[in-house]
Amino acid sequence: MNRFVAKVLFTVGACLASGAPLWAQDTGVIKGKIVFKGDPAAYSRVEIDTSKDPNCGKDGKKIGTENVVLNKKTTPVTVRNVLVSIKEGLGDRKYTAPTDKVVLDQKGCHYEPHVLALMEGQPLTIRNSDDTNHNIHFLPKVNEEVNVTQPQKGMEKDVKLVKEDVFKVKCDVHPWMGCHIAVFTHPFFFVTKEEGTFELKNVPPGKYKVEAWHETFGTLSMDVEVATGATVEKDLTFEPK
Amino acid sequence: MSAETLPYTVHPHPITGVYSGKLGTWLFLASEVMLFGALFSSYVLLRVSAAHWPGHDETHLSVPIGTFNTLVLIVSSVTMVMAWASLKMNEFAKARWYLAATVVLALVFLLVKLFFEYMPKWEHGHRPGFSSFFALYYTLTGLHALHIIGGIIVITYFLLPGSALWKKDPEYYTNRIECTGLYWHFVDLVWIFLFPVLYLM
Amino acid sequence: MKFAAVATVVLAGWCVWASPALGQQADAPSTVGVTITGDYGYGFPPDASEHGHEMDRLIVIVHWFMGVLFVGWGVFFAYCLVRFRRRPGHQAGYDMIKAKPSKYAELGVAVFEGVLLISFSMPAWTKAKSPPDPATAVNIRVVAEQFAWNFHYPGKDGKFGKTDPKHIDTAINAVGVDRSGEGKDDVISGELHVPVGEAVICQISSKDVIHSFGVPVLRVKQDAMPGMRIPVWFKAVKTGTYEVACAQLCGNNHYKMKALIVIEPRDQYDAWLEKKGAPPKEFEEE
Amino acid sequence: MTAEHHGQHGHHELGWWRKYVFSTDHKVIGVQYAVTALFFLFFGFCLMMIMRWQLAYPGRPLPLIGGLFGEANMPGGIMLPEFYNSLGAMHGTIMVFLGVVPMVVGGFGNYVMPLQIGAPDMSFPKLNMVSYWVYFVGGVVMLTSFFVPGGAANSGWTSYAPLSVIATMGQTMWLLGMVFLITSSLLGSVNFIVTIIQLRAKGLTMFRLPFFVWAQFVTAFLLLLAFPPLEAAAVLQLMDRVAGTSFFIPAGLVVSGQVLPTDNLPQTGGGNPLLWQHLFWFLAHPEVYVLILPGMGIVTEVIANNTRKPVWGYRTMVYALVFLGFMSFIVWAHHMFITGMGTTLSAFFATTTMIISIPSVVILTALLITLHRASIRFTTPMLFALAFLPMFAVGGLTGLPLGLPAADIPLHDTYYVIAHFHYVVAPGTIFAIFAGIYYWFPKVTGRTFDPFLGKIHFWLSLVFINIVFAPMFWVGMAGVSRRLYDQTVYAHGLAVQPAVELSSWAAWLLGLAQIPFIINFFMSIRKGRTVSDNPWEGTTLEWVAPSPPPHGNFASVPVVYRGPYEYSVPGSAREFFPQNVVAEA
Repeated sequence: MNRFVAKVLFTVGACLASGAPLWAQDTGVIKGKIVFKGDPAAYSRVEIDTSKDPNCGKDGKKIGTENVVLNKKTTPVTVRNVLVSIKEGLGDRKYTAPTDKVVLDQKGCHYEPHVLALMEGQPLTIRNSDDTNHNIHFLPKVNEEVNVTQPQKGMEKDVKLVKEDVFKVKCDVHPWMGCHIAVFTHPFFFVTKEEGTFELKNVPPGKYKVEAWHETFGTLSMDVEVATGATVEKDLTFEPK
Repeated sequence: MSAETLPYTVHPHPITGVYSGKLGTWLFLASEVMLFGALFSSYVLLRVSAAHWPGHDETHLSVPIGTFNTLVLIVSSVTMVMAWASLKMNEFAKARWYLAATVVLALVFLLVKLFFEYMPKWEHGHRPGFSSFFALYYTLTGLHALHIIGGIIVITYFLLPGSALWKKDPEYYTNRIECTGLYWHFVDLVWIFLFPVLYLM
Repeated sequence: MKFAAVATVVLAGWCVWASPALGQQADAPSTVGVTITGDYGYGFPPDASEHGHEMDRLIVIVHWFMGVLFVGWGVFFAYCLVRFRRRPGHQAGYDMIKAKPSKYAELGVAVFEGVLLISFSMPAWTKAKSPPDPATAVNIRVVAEQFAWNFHYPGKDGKFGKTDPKHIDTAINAVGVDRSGEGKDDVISGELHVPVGEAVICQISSKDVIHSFGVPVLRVKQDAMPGMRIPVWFKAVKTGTYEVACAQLCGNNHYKMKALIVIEPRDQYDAWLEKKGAPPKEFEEE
Repeated sequence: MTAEHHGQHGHHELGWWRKYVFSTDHKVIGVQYAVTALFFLFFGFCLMMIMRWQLAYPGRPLPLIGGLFGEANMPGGIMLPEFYNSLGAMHGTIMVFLGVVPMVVGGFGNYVMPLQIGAPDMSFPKLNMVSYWVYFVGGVVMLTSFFVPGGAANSGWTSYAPLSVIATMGQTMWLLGMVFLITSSLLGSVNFIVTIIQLRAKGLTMFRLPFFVWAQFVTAFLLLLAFPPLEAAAVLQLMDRVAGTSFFIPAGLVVSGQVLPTDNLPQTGGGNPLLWQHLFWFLAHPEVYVLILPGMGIVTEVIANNTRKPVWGYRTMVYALVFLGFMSFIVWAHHMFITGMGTTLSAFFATTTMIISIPSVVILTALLITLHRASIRFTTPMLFALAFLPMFAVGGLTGLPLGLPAADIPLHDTYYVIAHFHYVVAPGTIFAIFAGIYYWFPKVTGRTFDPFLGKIHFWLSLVFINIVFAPMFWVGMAGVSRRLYDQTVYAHGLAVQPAVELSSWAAWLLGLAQIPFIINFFMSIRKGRTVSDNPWEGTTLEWVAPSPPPHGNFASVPVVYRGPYEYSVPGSAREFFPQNVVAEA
């Protein structure tokens, strides 16, 4: 009996996680954008001095600060690299991690992506695409600390993160290099891109608390009710003092 | 070969005038002096280089309890000497009582340290990580406590199973008690230094 | 038994023969677009400092002294091995020879060591340890961290701003200088630029573990002690681009804890400082 | 000492365990020490040979065995810097604390010293057994540390705080291991001193002691008094790592962008990283003499025996030895010249350093002059002993520029330092160890080794070990720091890279050069020709005992009538007088 339930949950989880179409109509979508209210000029990005390591930016590509990245082209101004996820309301549903690899790339002495979200146990690969050495230093709160060197171009390291967590990653060789990794127990998370919008697909019907996290602006949250097949559209606004 | 068949384990060496065990104990104590010496000099260095050193009002170390423990240890030294003396006078039964007394006193010292010093401090959040003072306090007194425990083990051994040696070779047994005594006095001496350094200065 | 000996010799021979096969030269350092000034080899590295030659001279003298002693001993040693080898009809002598020479030799060693210490080492050391008046020198704070060097210049006002860990921004403010007040014009760089021919005082400190500020071409080496700020000073006399190396094991990437030191004429130095001092460029993605 | 002390020949036989494993016989324990130490010496040597690949060919995959070390250490056979640091730290630790010291003190000291003073055993046989097994446990802890997450200790054998305090778990294992090793050495040294003072045979006055015993005596005092401070330091560092104290961590450290959480720092300003260095070097400098003095002792024995004449200036040598031991306690800070030391302090330590070089020169000169008017037998042990002299001379002399503060600034922490102390310890002490092994092999096994293989071993070792270390002087002069995973990232490093490559090849060949020794060792134990009690025609007491000496050592209590090295006494029929032979009128 229990094994049967488990099987069912497993299938459900698998389908949800992979957004299987046959379930799609039984689930809803939460979408919206992350709006910034305030003076964008106060949060302009600046160029980073990489003269420490001449190998950095030898292709002439400059890199800038990323603690706040706004999309000034759009109106209203939206925020990039915001992590939107379902905080509460999923109950004790269990989801299995997708098996496709997530890659944290070190390119031009800069992490890509800047905010990386994945599920517990989902395979994560750290790659060094630079012609210099990097030192990946995870500073997790609950997961195991990772502090490894990749002295050569093309080196890869596989890491498994098994506990729900949001933490900073730093390169000890290039102090300016930093990014964030978020680990979830469920597949309902999204990191905003250039256009600053988010979309959580295949959300089962129900009441949820959705949270938006930004490394500088902190967290916002909103309550959302999802009906079968419906698409809820709701924005979140950061108003830094 | 067993220790008994070696020369000068029991009788003193004609030239050096001591039996091997005693000499060995003295040398061991010399190294102990270096050990605690190093720790005390660390104390001095840290205290000198510290921006602020917690005064007595901040450390809340209880002088009465410290004094009590000091007395306990001093008395235990006396009983230890008495044990050896009565062995010299061939009064084995008496010696055992004195040894027992020493063990009891040592236990009293440890219990007082644990229940009236360590635990309350710990609850107050005065843990090793709280300040350099408490770091030193726990390290020094902890190491000293370990020495006390070692002493208790040795004395208990001679009190119970080891006492069989008395029947085989009383003089040898007496020597061993003497060496244990030397060690025990040293442990007390360390405390005599620790007490003012930690509680009074 | 003999077999083993032969086998060893053969194996050894094979390795020597095979060595060129495996022994291709390692890849050159991947420092792009930078050429390090001066030619380096098996002697001392180039000397770009005013005081360096004193140390070099001392080292050379010591080695002559060592050489003389060693050769002296060696000759006597070899002579004895040949002259006093065991052979038929040769008997070892029992009674001690009166070796006055050895006494003199030992005395000589002692005296010469004294001379080296007092008249060569101590003056150089004292000089290295007594920096000039900061008012008359270029003042730079060198802040080491795993695994990078940060160089903190006081800026136009010649005053360092207050630094505090809480101001640290790993991307643009590695030393955590307070930008309000005296810190606003401070310059933080990953490269060390110094004017040629002027006394430079570097205040060495560390954010985390012990590092060591070693500049071979300047004959300068000073541990960076966390919790301390230790001055070293030098006067560079040759312009060029050289390397700063961490000389104290400081963790995984110790080997790559390297910075460039650029010794340049005053005007270029000022120009560079001006450029660095300018507010950071706005960054726009292309 | 009366007859019943020697009654044990009639004793009932002990069981196998008591006889060979938990034995209290100083000879068995000595052999246990020696074998374990030889294993560790070989192991430490292997670590270094792996490092040499990365040094010679930075970032190139290690051929053949590269895959065996796991993805965490050598992904695709390419060594990672953290693994390189582990290898470096453990090479130093193992060679010093698990290899050389247990070999020269635990091995030779335990086996030979009681024999040379005509004692039936050590003063405290049970304690002796305990110190071996404590050492053994310490060794096991060190080895297991390779398998904990993050690998073995990687902060160098000097374990400088705060790096070691924030290091991976291997460091904790290292500290635990050290506590065991230190305890073992302390127990051992007490035992040695008491034995030498109490158990000397009748007539064996202090100035009739063989020089080797004197060396052991002084060494024991160094261990006894220098090790406790390191034990204290280890305890403090353990507290820092485990109990959240901060003895060695100053206030407000920022490690990889994060302020290091240490509760106490606002209150007291935290600890002092220099405290560790002082405590460490207070041990580690005497430790250097712990490494070399017994070596000198062995060499002196071998030279006296093979020159067939008394050593020159025996008393002078003894005084020099004692002086050396004493001085070694007040030179430690010459390892710390560039930590920001002031003029006065550096002047003091530079002076003491210059002074301490004199007694070494005296001993070396005495040994050289001993060769004068000798009748030198070029036996295998003698070859190693002779090679020791110039090798130790190089090592000692190159200490001078490092001892002069001004010269130390460019040379500090460069390969020059590596070459310097390796010349003292590798062709120095290690050669002395080989000399000792070959010299006392017949005594221990009752059989001879094969002299031909012995000579092959000697010549190959001599050549290759010099090709390993000599180039490092030039690499150091060029300013290349030690402990660099890849020196070619620096212009001055790349320029001298060929020398590094040469060193590596010599190191691997040196490894091969040990094959004849290993074969010789094991084959001679089983097949070697059996020998008399005194194959070298030696005068010291160990040659009076049967080979191998039985339980209790001597058939009859030896009584000593003369000094240790009575060879070629004029106007006498016999060429040598064992110490226990009554002079014929």
